[in-house]
Amino acid sequence: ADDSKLEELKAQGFARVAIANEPPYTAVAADGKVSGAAPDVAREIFKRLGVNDIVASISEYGAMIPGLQAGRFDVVTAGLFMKPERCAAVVYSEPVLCDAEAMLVKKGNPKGFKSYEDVAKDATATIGAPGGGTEEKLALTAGVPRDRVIVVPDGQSGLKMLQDGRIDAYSLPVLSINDLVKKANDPNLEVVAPVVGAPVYCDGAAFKKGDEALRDAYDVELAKLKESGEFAKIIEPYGFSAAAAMSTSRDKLCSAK
Amino acid sequence: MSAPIIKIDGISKSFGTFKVLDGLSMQVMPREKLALIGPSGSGKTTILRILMTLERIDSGHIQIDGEQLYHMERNGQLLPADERHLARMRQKIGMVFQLFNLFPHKSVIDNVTLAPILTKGIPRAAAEKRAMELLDMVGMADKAKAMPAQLSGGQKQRVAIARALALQPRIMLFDEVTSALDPELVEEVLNVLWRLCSETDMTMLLVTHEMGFAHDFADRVLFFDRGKIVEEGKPDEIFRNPKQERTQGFLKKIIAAGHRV
Amino acid sequence: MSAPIIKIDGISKSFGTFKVLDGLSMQVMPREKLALIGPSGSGKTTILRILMTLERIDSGHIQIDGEQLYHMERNGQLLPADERHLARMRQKIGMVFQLFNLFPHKSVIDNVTLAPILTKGIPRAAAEKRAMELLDMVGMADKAKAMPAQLSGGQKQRVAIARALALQPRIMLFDEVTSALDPELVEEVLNVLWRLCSETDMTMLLVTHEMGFAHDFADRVLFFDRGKIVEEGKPDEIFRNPKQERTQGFLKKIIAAGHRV
Amino acid sequence: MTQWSGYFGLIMQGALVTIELTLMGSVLALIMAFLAGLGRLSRFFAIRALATAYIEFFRGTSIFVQLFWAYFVLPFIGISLTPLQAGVLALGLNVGAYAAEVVRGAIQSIGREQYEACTALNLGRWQGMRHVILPQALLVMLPTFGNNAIELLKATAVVSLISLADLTFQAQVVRSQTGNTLVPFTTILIIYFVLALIISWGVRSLERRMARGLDGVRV
Amino acid sequence: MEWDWNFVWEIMPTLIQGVKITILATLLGSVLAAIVGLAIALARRSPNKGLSRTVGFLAEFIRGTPLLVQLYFIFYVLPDIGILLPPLVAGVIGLGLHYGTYTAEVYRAGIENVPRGQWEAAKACNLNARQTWTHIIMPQAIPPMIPALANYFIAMFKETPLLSAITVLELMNQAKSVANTYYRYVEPMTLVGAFFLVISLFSVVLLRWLERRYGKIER
Ligand SMILES: Nc1ncnc2c1ncn2[C@@H]1O[C@H](COP(=O)(O)OP(=O)(O)OP(=O)(O)O)[C@@H](O)[C@H]1O
Ligand SMILES: Nc1ncnc2c1ncn2[C@@H]1O[C@H](COP(=O)(O)OP(=O)(O)OP(=O)(O)O)[C@@H](O)[C@H]1O
Ligand SMILES: [Mg+2]
Ligand SMILES: [Mg+2]
Repeated sequence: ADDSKLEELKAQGFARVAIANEPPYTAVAADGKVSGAAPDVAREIFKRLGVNDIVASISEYGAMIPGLQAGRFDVVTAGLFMKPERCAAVVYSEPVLCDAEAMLVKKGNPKGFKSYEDVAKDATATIGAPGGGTEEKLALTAGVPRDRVIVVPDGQSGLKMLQDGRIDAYSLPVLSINDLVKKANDPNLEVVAPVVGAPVYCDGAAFKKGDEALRDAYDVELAKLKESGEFAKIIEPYGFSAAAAMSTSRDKLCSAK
Repeated sequence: MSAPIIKIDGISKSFGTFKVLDGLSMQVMPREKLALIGPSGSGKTTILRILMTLERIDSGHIQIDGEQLYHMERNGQLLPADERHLARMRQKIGMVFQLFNLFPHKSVIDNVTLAPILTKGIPRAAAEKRAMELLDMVGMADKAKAMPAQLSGGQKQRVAIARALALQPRIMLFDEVTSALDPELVEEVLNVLWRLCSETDMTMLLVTHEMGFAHDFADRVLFFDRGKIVEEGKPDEIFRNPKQERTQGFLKKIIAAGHRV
Repeated sequence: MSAPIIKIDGISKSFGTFKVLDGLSMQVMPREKLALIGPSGSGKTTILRILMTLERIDSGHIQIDGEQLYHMERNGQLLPADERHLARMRQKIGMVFQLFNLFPHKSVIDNVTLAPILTKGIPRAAAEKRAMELLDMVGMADKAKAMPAQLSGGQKQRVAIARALALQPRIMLFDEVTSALDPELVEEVLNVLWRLCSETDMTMLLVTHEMGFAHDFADRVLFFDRGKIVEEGKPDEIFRNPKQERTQGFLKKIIAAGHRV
Repeated sequence: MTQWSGYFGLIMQGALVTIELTLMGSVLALIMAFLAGLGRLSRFFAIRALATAYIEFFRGTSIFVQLFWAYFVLPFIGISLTPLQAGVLALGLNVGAYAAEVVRGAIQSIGREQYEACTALNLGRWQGMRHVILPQALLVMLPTFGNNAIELLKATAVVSLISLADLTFQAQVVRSQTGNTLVPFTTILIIYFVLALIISWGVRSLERRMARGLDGVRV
Repeated sequence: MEWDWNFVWEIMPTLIQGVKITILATLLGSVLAAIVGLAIALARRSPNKGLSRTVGFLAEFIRGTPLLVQLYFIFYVLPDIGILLPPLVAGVIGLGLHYGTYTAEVYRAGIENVPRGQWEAAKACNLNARQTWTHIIMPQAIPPMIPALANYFIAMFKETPLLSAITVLELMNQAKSVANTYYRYVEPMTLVGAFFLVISLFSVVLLRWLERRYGKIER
């Protein structure tokens, strides 16, 4: 019964993939075609597994794991970083995209933020982060009270809120922040990267519990891809480092405290 | 002498705590033309509505044409009538309302043919032929295609009469069929009633405030007050020589208010 | 002989393309009781509404008590009346409506006192005393605390009359004040009108279908048709011996419809 | 900024999804409205209770909760719907509950005298309903149905929250891809408004056609 | 996925935080909608054609487009022209404006439902415009409006989850946040649904009472 999921996907001809609306992890071209580092890797691996195509649907971070559990997607490839709680909720492939955390602040970093703890210490400071994302949890664990962690629906909203002075910092992975800043083209912004004390995270393709066989097959192809150097060719144009992904492993990330 | 076509036996009817009819009995003979008069609120409309099964009675019995109206016999027992029994009894009775109650979304001819087609399964062509005859009789043949909204009150009422006649009931009930009309339009409808009255052998019950018409039209007049028959008799007796004080008072008021008797 | 209290001079009034009044002229003397009769749609209501300033006129002039109603003089020029001028003129005129138009959220006595208190600044106590006299006159003193919804049609109409009288207008307009009432209730209101007519020296204009009443009540009767005065004269002349064919036809129809003349 | 035309295409795709949702949702809502509206007038207690429960439940819980439920919770009891199905289901059932009250109100607004005329003409219950009451009630319902359809159109924006690529969702995508907020949002506001205008225009002309003859000139 | 009561109790305090914001937003939104509606209704009655047409068009536009998109607009676009509103304020303004276009209709209908005869009787009694409004029209127009207004306020209450899109931590947002933290959707969403249902059922009772108390004026 273990291989049945892959057979199912093959028969169906495509895999349903959840992605986030967050460049450069994912990108939607003007013609509506989905690209970006995560879907590109997934597309390649599924092709090698004999599943010709992926059908990507954009989803909120918070909705990804429930959606996976509810059988809405076959896999999440969205920059959903591996963390012990998540490893308990889903089954991950080996690491794919790695990134450190960054904070977007006003020019000159007026409040001098270096870490989430700095935000916690300043009683008037607010920080924006995606709901259900890693950054929200990091901020909360660092001691920022709930009412100063603003749940922001997406990157553009976060950027806008920072520009408008509604929040003092907006936190996302480094590459996401860089992409935002590039598009915004606003000289009054500054990136703090990486955030001190925040670990480097890697995401992996996340599968539903019970789909371990599919995950194992995925890992095999992912390893081949990494070895052949094609992996780097796919992700590096987006700014990600292949070396970082290859220097760590799922076991390490999932057992990190 | 033949048997009465309507036989009302000690019926009572209350609305909430208000007793409208209290043990009323009366009989109507086939082909009789009966006028019901009396002050407002005396229960005239209620009687017609009960005969049309628009209201239930609380107690008593009604026989139409020898059959129980609100009861039916099953294995020798008298049970409350079910909808099927009522529907069958209703075939014998037609009613024309004070406010016409035409179907506003149907043309004149469709108003007249709807019930025959649906309830008697008469083919449309035959139903329309018959409807045109009836509309002709009430002087409305040229308006067959008109919608009710395009008619005057008197015209509407004449269509309503044709509609009720289309089902060929043995008994026709008319409830103040002229009182919602402008004085000038009343005449149209009264003319139709005159013809009907002289040309058919239907039994007719007519509630009216038109004392002059009641006088000339009716074989017998019933004067009602508070759900009771106070006086009854030939029109001449009632209008020229009322015996009861209540009747005298009523007629005097009506005259004072400008109505001709 | 004194000057007319109402002087209507060639007024015209259209609704859309439909001309209701076309160059109508007429005069009313102080203390005169005038009955306006005529078929439905002939413009009777419209005249009263124009006098009450509920409709504007398109052209012509109206003088009330020697003063222009719809115009006012400023530095020798005749300008269209402004709201202040109209309000002042309205003090001379009261109107009773066919459908009573009582204020449903106010008790009977409040209906009567509202306008005197608000528009004339009469203290409440004095206003209520006077209101009770008026209600007594119309036989409604015992219902002073009732709400309009608790009254019968005839009672409502009597309150409406008291309300109009409370402002002590010099001219009273009555628009078919009995036609919305049941025949038996008509009497109540006609009785009040009789008293009013004999006891006050107000000028009264009355639109009515009660020919008998118009006959006995009016000093003069105007017969209208299509916005024109077809015939006018003493009640006896008009009702017993109408000269115009149109008047004859109208009266015949009314009689046929069961109304006494 | 040469890509605007491409992104505009994306928004038009979203508009198609929105129209699709509105149409299918309206059909479902219409069916539910008549089922539940007539159900509430039924002679049978069980049917009345069922219809009332449906109406109160779907009017009572917010459309959001219904949507999230249809999308995230139903799969746990074995019913897995595509986002489109979940959207149509939630919108249709929700708006249907409101429209059911419109159906009931319209039927009840037809005067008692029309029912009595039916009885006097010996029409059966269903015959009277079918030929006399409903045709008149339909005209009463129509304007409110138009408003309901516009409510439904507006509610489709909510489905963007369950990742259905409707107008609002596509505007969000365009916004994060281009970094521009004003243009995509203004565009979709106008598109929504035009769609709403089309609905109300359609309903009005339907109404005019149906009302023909009902208030003709008195001759 | 099973229902977990322990989890329910654990998240209850957080959800109650959200309930408070939800109720606050509804109350403030209702007050604003009542005022905005009156302003729109009066502007539309204005003899100044320019004013009444412009306001009429704007109201139509707001009513024809989704509240969600309007909220995005108020929150993310207005700052570009220097209007920076805190999330809750932006939300309340969105709700107030949107529902103001509905309450305007209620006011209009309420005023128009006072029979023409009442205006005429007031004139025949020689009351001036202000006296007519305060003593005759308003006392008759307002009571029947109350149930209709309450109806819209309840509808608004059910739309407050939209405020989550502009970072207001109302009930729905709290529930999502909880769900995201624990990766459990069933309990929080069901609780939110139950909460809305309970309040709605109460409000139905309240509405029926209001309708009985104020719905009809006896004439
Ligand atoms: N559905 C009802 N509910 C309560 N009371 C009613 C109802 N129908 C009639 N009544 C009351 O019953 C009494 C008799 O009414 P009915 O209509 O039979 O009188 P009527 O003789 O026809 O009077 P009218 O000449 O005014 O038509 C009246 O007092 C009336 O108020
Ligand atoms: N507001 C209005 N708009 C259009 N037409 C009107 C309006 N008011 C009155 N009319 C028309 O003006 C004509 C005269 O109306 P008016 O009410 O003065 O007649 P009337 O003599 O009082 O008739 P009735 O005896 O039926 O009351 C009628 O044809 C009527 O349809
Ligand atoms: Mg009656
Ligand atoms: Mg008139």
